[in-house]
Amino acid sequence: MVRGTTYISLMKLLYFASLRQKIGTAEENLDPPGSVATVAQLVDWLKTRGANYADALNNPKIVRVAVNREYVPYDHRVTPGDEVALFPPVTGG
Amino acid sequence: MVRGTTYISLMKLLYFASLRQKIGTAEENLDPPGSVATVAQLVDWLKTRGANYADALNNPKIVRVAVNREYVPYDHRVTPGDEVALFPPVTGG
Amino acid sequence: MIRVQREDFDPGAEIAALTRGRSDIGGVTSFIGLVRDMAGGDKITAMTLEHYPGMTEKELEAIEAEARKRWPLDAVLIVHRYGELKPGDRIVLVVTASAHRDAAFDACRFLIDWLKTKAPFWKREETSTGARWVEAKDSDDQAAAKWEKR
Amino acid sequence: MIRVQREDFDPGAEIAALTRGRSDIGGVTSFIGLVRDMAGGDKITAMTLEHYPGMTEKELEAIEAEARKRWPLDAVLIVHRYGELKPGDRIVLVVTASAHRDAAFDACRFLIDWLKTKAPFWKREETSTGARWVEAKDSDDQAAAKWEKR
Repeated sequence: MVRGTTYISLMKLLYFASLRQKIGTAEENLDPPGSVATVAQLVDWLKTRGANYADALNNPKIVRVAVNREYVPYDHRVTPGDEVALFPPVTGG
Repeated sequence: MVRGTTYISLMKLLYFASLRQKIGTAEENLDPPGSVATVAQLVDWLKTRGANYADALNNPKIVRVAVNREYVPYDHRVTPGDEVALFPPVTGG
Repeated sequence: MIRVQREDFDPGAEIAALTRGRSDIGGVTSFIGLVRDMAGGDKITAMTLEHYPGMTEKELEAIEAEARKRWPLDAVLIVHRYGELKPGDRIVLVVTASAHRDAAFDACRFLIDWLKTKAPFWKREETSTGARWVEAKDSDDQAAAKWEKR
Repeated sequence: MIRVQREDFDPGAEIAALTRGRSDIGGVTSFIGLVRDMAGGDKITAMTLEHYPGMTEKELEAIEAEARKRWPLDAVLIVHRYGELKPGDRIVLVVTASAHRDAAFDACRFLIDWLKTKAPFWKREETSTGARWVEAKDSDDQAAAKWEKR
């Protein structure tokens, strides 16, 4: 299999609220290296993509993660095709 | 002082709900004997007024008393001119 | 504010009137009590609410004052009906408004719990097996007792 | 039933629709959350609510399902707005209906407490000193934690 050649092999990243503002985008399709198998590894890899990512994702205590629209812990596995959302603690209601 | 010769010297009795139905009147102005000084004595005296009163007031646990529109205990003093209401536990809301 | 009336009320209009033009209120809790069509296995066809005019208002005002003493409330409304009602009809409305939702919730529940054991109203149900006065519930006494200060 | 919408809602109409034609409901509790004009000593001039379309609905549905599992509810409604709001505007409506008022009260409070810590909404306040994202409150986490099953 050649990675990144089909749409399904990309990972869809969504950023909300202060994370969206700091990173500077709401949504992007990325092709993380094969060594990225968990949420924690994905976040670590994202932080290498630039100072904006490093700043936004610096404090894991205020970064919540949803994979395919379900809250998940940092050891949750991620795979190409997943929709991964990163956002700060929610403040609705 | 001659009791019962002026309006003010009468006691106004009000009965509500099941007590009103059992006694057969909603309101009456009475002139209890001078020995009636407390709510307990008033209730005991009322029970001598007829089987309907005795039946209605038989169980003090389900007779609440308000004097001049305030809940009072059975040892509360009553005097001519008072508005005394007797009724079962309330069931509004 | 308290009201005792024979007529129905409009919960939306009452809530709107309470918060109109105000932007310091964070949360509004309301409770509406309705006539149920069943009680103790019997079908209810109608309900009559008797009350003690004069004392009812006094008690409701005292209950409102107690709630305002206990919680920081921006607004309080109690509307209670009397007279002839049918299943599905509204009986009572309690609305509390506060900067904080905890206060609004606690006060609203306190008001309905205390009202049920203190305000002089009595319900008479017409059922398929005859008319009867509703008896006070232990569960209502217990709910009210929770709010007594030790 | 849950709804996520930009438009305002009419609490009275929503509550009426939920109970219309039903006579098995004894109590209806509702909570309305409003935009306050002050926060941390600063005047709020506007608020923007961002959300995660798709996940928001999923979370609200899960919260409603959890409430229905815990309490005997005849009806549940959650309406939550997003977009631009002003002080005094309605943000959220939670309505619960039950034969029993305890269930209606507990479920309503549970829904707003869980919604506040689980539904993916974020508030951004415009103040006289600039715009800022609202930070999550410990008190909201504690309120939600009360409902966690041990």
